[in-house]
Amino acid sequence: MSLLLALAPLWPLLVMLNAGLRLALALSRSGPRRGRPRLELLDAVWLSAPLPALLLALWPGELALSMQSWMLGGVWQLDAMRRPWLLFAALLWLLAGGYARGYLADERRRARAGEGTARRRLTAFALLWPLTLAGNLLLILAEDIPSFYLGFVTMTLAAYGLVVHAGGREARLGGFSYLVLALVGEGLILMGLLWSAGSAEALTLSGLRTAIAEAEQGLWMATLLWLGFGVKAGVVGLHVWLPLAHPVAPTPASAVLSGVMVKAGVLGWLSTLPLGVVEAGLAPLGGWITGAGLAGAFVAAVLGVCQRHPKAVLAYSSVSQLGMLASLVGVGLSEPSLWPALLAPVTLFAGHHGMTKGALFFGVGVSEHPPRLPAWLIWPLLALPALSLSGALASGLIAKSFMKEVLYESAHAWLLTWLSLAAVGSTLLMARALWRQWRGRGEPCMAWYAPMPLAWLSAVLAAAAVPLWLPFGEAGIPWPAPGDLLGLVWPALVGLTLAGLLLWVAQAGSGRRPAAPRWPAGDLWWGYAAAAGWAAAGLARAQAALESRGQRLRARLVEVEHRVIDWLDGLAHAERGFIHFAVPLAVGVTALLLLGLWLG
Amino acid sequence: MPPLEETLLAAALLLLAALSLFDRHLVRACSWFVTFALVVALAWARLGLVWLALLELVLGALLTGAFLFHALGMTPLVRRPRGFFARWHDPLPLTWRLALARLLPALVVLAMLGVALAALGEGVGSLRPAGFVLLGLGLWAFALHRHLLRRLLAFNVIGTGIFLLLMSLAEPAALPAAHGLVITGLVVALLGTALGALLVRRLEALEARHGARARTHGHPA
Amino acid sequence: MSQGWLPVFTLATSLLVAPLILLLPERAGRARAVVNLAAAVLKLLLVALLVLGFYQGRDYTFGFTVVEGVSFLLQVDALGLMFAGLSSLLWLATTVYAIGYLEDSPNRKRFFGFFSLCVASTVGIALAGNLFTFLLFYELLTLSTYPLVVHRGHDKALAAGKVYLRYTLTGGLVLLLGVVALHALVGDVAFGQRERLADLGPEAHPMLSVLFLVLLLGLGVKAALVPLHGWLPRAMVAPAPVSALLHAVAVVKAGAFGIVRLVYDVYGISLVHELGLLTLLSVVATVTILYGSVKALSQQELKPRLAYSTVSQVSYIVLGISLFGPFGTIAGLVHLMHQGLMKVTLFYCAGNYAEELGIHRIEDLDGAGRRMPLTSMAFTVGALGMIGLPPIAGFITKWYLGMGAVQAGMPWVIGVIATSSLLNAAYFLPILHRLWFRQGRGRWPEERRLGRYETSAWLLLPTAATALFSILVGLLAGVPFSPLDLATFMATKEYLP
Amino acid sequence: MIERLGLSPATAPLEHQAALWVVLGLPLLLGALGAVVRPARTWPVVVAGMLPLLALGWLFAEVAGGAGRSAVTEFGPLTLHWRINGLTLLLLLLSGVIALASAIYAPAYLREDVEASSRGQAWFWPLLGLLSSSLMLIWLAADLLLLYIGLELMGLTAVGLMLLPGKAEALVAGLRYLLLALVGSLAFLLGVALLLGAWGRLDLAGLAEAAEPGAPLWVAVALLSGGLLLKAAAFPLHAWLAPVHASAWIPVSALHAGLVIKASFFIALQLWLLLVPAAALAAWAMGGLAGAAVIWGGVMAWRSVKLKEMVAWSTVSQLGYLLLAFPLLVGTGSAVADLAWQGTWLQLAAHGLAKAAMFLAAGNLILATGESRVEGLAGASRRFPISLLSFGMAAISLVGLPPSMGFTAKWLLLHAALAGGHWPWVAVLAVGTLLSAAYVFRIFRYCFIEDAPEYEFRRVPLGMDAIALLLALAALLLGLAAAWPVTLLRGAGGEP
Repeated sequence: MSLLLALAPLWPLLVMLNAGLRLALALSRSGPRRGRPRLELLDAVWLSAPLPALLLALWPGELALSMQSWMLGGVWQLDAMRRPWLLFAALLWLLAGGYARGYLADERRRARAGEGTARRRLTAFALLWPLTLAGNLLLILAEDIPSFYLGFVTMTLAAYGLVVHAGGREARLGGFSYLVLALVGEGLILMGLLWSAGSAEALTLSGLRTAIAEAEQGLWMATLLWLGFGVKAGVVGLHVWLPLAHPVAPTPASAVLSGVMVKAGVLGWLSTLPLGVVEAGLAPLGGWITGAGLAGAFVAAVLGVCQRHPKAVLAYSSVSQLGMLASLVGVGLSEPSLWPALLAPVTLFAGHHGMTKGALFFGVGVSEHPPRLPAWLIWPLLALPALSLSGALASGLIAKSFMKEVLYESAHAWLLTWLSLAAVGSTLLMARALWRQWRGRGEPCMAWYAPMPLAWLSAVLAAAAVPLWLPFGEAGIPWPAPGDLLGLVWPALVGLTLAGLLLWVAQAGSGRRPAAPRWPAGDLWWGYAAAAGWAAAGLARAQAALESRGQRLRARLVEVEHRVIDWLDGLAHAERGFIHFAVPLAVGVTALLLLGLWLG
Repeated sequence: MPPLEETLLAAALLLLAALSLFDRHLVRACSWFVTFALVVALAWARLGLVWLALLELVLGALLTGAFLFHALGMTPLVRRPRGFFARWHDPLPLTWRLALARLLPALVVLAMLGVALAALGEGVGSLRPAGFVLLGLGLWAFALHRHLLRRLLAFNVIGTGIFLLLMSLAEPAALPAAHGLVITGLVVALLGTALGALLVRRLEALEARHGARARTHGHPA
Repeated sequence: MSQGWLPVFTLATSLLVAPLILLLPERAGRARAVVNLAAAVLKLLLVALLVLGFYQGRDYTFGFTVVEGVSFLLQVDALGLMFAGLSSLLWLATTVYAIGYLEDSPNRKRFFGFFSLCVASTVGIALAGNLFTFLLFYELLTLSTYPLVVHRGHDKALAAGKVYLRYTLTGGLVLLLGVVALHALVGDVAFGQRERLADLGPEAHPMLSVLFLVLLLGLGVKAALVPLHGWLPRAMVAPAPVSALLHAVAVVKAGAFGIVRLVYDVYGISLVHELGLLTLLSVVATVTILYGSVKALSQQELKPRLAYSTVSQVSYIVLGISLFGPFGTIAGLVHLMHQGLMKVTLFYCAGNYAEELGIHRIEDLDGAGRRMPLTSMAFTVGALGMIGLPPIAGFITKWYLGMGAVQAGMPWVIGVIATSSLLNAAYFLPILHRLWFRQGRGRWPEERRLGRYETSAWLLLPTAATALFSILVGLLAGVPFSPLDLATFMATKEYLP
Repeated sequence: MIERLGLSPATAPLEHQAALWVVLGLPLLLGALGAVVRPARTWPVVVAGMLPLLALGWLFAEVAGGAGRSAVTEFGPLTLHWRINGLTLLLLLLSGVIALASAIYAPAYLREDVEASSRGQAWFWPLLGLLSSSLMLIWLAADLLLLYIGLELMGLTAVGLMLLPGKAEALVAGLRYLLLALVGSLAFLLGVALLLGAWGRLDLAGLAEAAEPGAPLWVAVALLSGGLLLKAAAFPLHAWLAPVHASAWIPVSALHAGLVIKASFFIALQLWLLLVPAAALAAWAMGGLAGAAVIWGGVMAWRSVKLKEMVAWSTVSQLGYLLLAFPLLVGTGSAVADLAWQGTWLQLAAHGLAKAAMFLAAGNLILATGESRVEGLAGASRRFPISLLSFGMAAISLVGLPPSMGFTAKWLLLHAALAGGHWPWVAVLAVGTLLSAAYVFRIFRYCFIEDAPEYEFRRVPLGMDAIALLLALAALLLGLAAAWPVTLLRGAGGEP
């Protein structure tokens, strides 16, 4: 059944090709000048792009496919570790595809009407969406490093097109920040991969992990990889693209971006770092990762609360949640013995966050264009994933209790306290996001069975039930003991209280400027941008100086050349001397030769 | 000690050569040269080289003289030179400083030759010193003058000097070879002179036709 | 011995076509095209025959003595075959392209004549069996490219031609001195007889080092190693097919190929390693890579940017060579092929933009992707390949370079690779952004439309083909007879101890 | 060296001396015939011109297989010595070919060149025949008397040929040439006289054995060399060359630059190798002159305004390469000398062919454009591709780029210089290459100008183009086929 394995990442490609070909055919049929073809690009075939992957994720048993001629030797496989990631990724992509069909309904209509810009955007979206998906699926399935890197790169670059979908300054900024950081990340990853793979001539990810564990400079390789994937996974300091790119991207794209694609960074860590290998000696790095993760969790919470755009708030929340996830990974590094137990909660947490964040992003769109459903039904459904994310309900609660269960007995129990404190921040963020959604809510305008609400509803349900369907481990669902509930829920309660207080303060102070300071989305980005601009200006100056010096030098050389040529032309006069003194010269030559003969 | 007669002959040769080379009057100089060639022929005859003497008489004296006068534009009928040889004098003024400066190449060649001759040992007769001095005179004149005709004269004198040297150096066994060389040399000298003379005439005709008195003035070098 | 004529025939296909084309009248465009294409196809077939025979273990050696101690020698080995294959393949593509590109322009006779000569020289370089023969064709290449560089005949082209000659002739002279000195030292050494130099013993090492540097200097001019690269950006005034060929296979690659020959076939990598010259080589390559990329960043026109990119990319080959070990070798060898494919694609695209839309500056490319999607896709493939992204050819190179760097104990090279990739991205991605994500500024000149498709099929076909090849050689690198396979074969069987 | 020059006493005598006489006499006869018939068409010249080559073939056949031949002619008490070996054959063939090319080129040229006077045309053929004969005489001569005769004959006929255009500039330049040639022959004669006086013989083989170092020998050699260098236009005695070529007829220029100068060089080198084979210091002085010649000639060629001037100056420069033979052959080890020996003669042949081709091609260009200045060539590449191609191929050989014969020769010279550690000569060769590239490509630069105004131009007959092309091809392709001349060099008596 390895055919299915090959089909999973290839099907989206075929879908893309299909769309492209149909477009080209339509174009050549209609000719360049006579009107534009009316073409439905986001059709059923398009929607089916993640289906084979979903099927594969549900396929019982492990599959492996090895291809000698694929690049440097391809090995794709589906094992227990990959299955949950594939499952929730495919599911979210499927739902987001459906959501996109509704979300882009307006653009589709305008494109059909022949509006150029809309057509352009829609085409780009229709082509790049499956491409991103293909990359994402490939990186999950790939076991050989080149395929993994290929998947990662394809996803990263293709997603750029999704981010800048809207056009305009904001979108360009978002896309730019995304691309710059992604490239920095790619560079770091490439360095790490090459270095570690080269040290043991490894071609597969498992070989890579062994290589890092065994290599002398393993720490450096691992650091490079951590930072490289950290760009995706929003390690604090490298996270700045998230709040810039998310608000401008179309909501379905934001959902997969935040739900699945950033998880690729985490998956990258899991695939490349020698987690659980005792002799790797990467404990210091583990500490760093944990520290950075926690720092990210808190900083993002504080910054996120100050945002106005709900998607920006959600982006910061992603940074915060990913920080928590990273801290767990860090623990896995610093205490390898804990890792086997930790993998399941990490997977669950990732799946939970992916689905929930997807649902939340869908919700942003839904709150703007609500379906014709009663508000009492809509808003609790909107709040459900939010509460889940803050760990008070459903999948979030279970994930949290699972973590607690694993960490409780270990030397890293202190982490739980911090995580709980971070959850307070998460709650605040959720409250803030909901509040902003409430403030920006729109009038009901569509049927509940329209693609958008349908996708949202499915996502909310699926998110709530993640532990039920996600095969994250053999342990089964770790239902929290009722006695522990309070211990698990208190951060959410504290957060809600805080949120209420803040709201009250804000309400009391209405009329004046809102109390919360405004931080521009992207925080450090502006610092980076300024520094980069400064450095670029300096470089440009230096280059200009060099250039002008080079030009001066060249000018001087040219001048010298001219002078030499003039001098040579002048030499022609010397030729008259040779003519006049031919005979004396002949005598002189004779004498010279005689002298030479005499002496030698 | 060479016999008086020979010494006299050598002295006459040198005198005539000097006259033909340094006489400021061109026609006279050419006449001196013809006389010089006759004396050379005499000298050959005296040495018993009859064939050489005859050749010298015909080629060196008669034909060369004829070509020289042809270059001057003189025929038996027209006794005054025509064309741009109407000015008979060398266009370059003869100053002592110039003369001394131009002496240097001649001296160098003479010195070299002297060294070689000294190593070859004493020759008999005054043939060798005469040739030596002729060579020097000719070289000096050649370096000194820009005038084409004078250079041709100098060339002929140098050639004669070399012939004398050659014959003086040649052992009896080598005489045929030496003869061959001298005869070739004579023919070459004649042809050179003839070419030069014809050229001069041709140039003159060209300049007369184009009216361009430019460039040449008979001293192309 | 009869088989020895096969390389001669291979050489002759383009060598003899040159006078034939020069004899055809200027107006006989169709006949010229037929002759050209037939010769190109024939050459490709002959090279394929050579490859086949080579793998069956046949010996194709052709040689005769020029003067005592100096012989003209054509021999077929894997490296030469790879280069010959590349040049004959790209000759075919570029011939097709040039026919389309130069339609209705003057002096086509001269152009195609020297074009064939240029390819003959390249194949000669590929099949050369010793340094003398190599030098012969190397110089012939200089001569045959000069008329191509100055083809347009305006002041700028002539000035560029002057600069080109100054560099290449001086380089050729230095190379000549080096080769002759090597002859004086050890006599005629066929490629592959590495032990001849190694047997000289340590007392000859200083002399050998000096000679290596002299030869490197001579070859470095064509390979555009900084600071000997000055001619390359200026030679951009040539018509697009010429630039493409110059950059992808002919001149620049001849220099790089020469360095490969020098290191592996003349000295032998072990000896160069022993002499301690590999570090120098890697430093030179590093400087060139970074300098070229930075310069490319500041170019505002498409072709100069590509030119500086070539400066940078060709040094990957040198960098690969300088990494002692199989992976470095593989990287260097395989990039010979890869860079050719990708760069030729990029230049074709640049030519297409210039020809179809009249675009030379990068800022004018906004939205061109919609007007010329296939060209732009090809460009995208080339550019991403240059950055080194999978699955395009450039990735394979980078991968092996990195592995080689670690293997040679020079992990800092990885940093160079990453930096260069980032710089490449920095100067290529903005172009891609403009192509695909920007709105065009008004209408394209519709009347310039050259053919039924986005542009003339003559122009489009080679572009698409080379782009496809760039992907395929990366994607299917593991297939037998792929460049990677060949390079691995060479590196493990021939060049390494 | 004696063996290399074919003067070893052990050489077998030539069986049929008639071959010798036919080779020497046939050009003369044909020249006389030409004076009477004055061929205006090309094909009769082609047919007649083949005869001397056939005669050469006879000579080849006579010599074939053996290690050179010698011949002695008794002429009363006078004994004349001849020798034929590989080198001689090579030079004979070279002069035969170049003379033939000039002859074939001439009728069409004289027809096309409106300024060619008819009186001059009458003189052309006999002088050409005489010149060829005298060249053959020089190659074959093995004693100083014959050499003297050949040299003088050649010099005077060359002057005569140069004067044929009859224009004022030609006459002035020719006069200068005449005078200097005469001075040169005087010096030569003086040197011969000294040798004769010292050792009483003129045959080269005998002299080589008898000559002992000492003042007479040195002075004689210095004088001989001085005279020959003057005739060979070696720096700094080159001043007469460029003006003389500037106004000469094209075929005459080709012949002169290709062969006449070389004859003087040949005699000089031969005498040095025989008489002072170990005079390293003097040879180095000669090398210094060579370097100066290469550079000065190159610079002047680069800066020259007229096309023919450039070609003429390049002769001065190229002669410098040849003069390098002195330091490389005289007083050096056998390994170096062996290489330099081959290199020198290859260079001589290469330059002969290439220079002749270049003159002919330049002549075609000048005829076609009606413009003798270099600027007049603008756009020539499109209009006269074949002429330019011939010019280019000849230029390749001159610059010494592969695969030309000039390249092979330069390679050998370089190899010799490097093998002997003579760094200055390496530098000379290198600088010479760059300079020659500079002056040659300057021409091309003008030819490739596209936006030149369309001047009136006329078509040159195809035959003229073809001859230039063939000569240039020979210069180009013999680079790879150099094994053949080299075998000839060493095979027929050249083996040391």
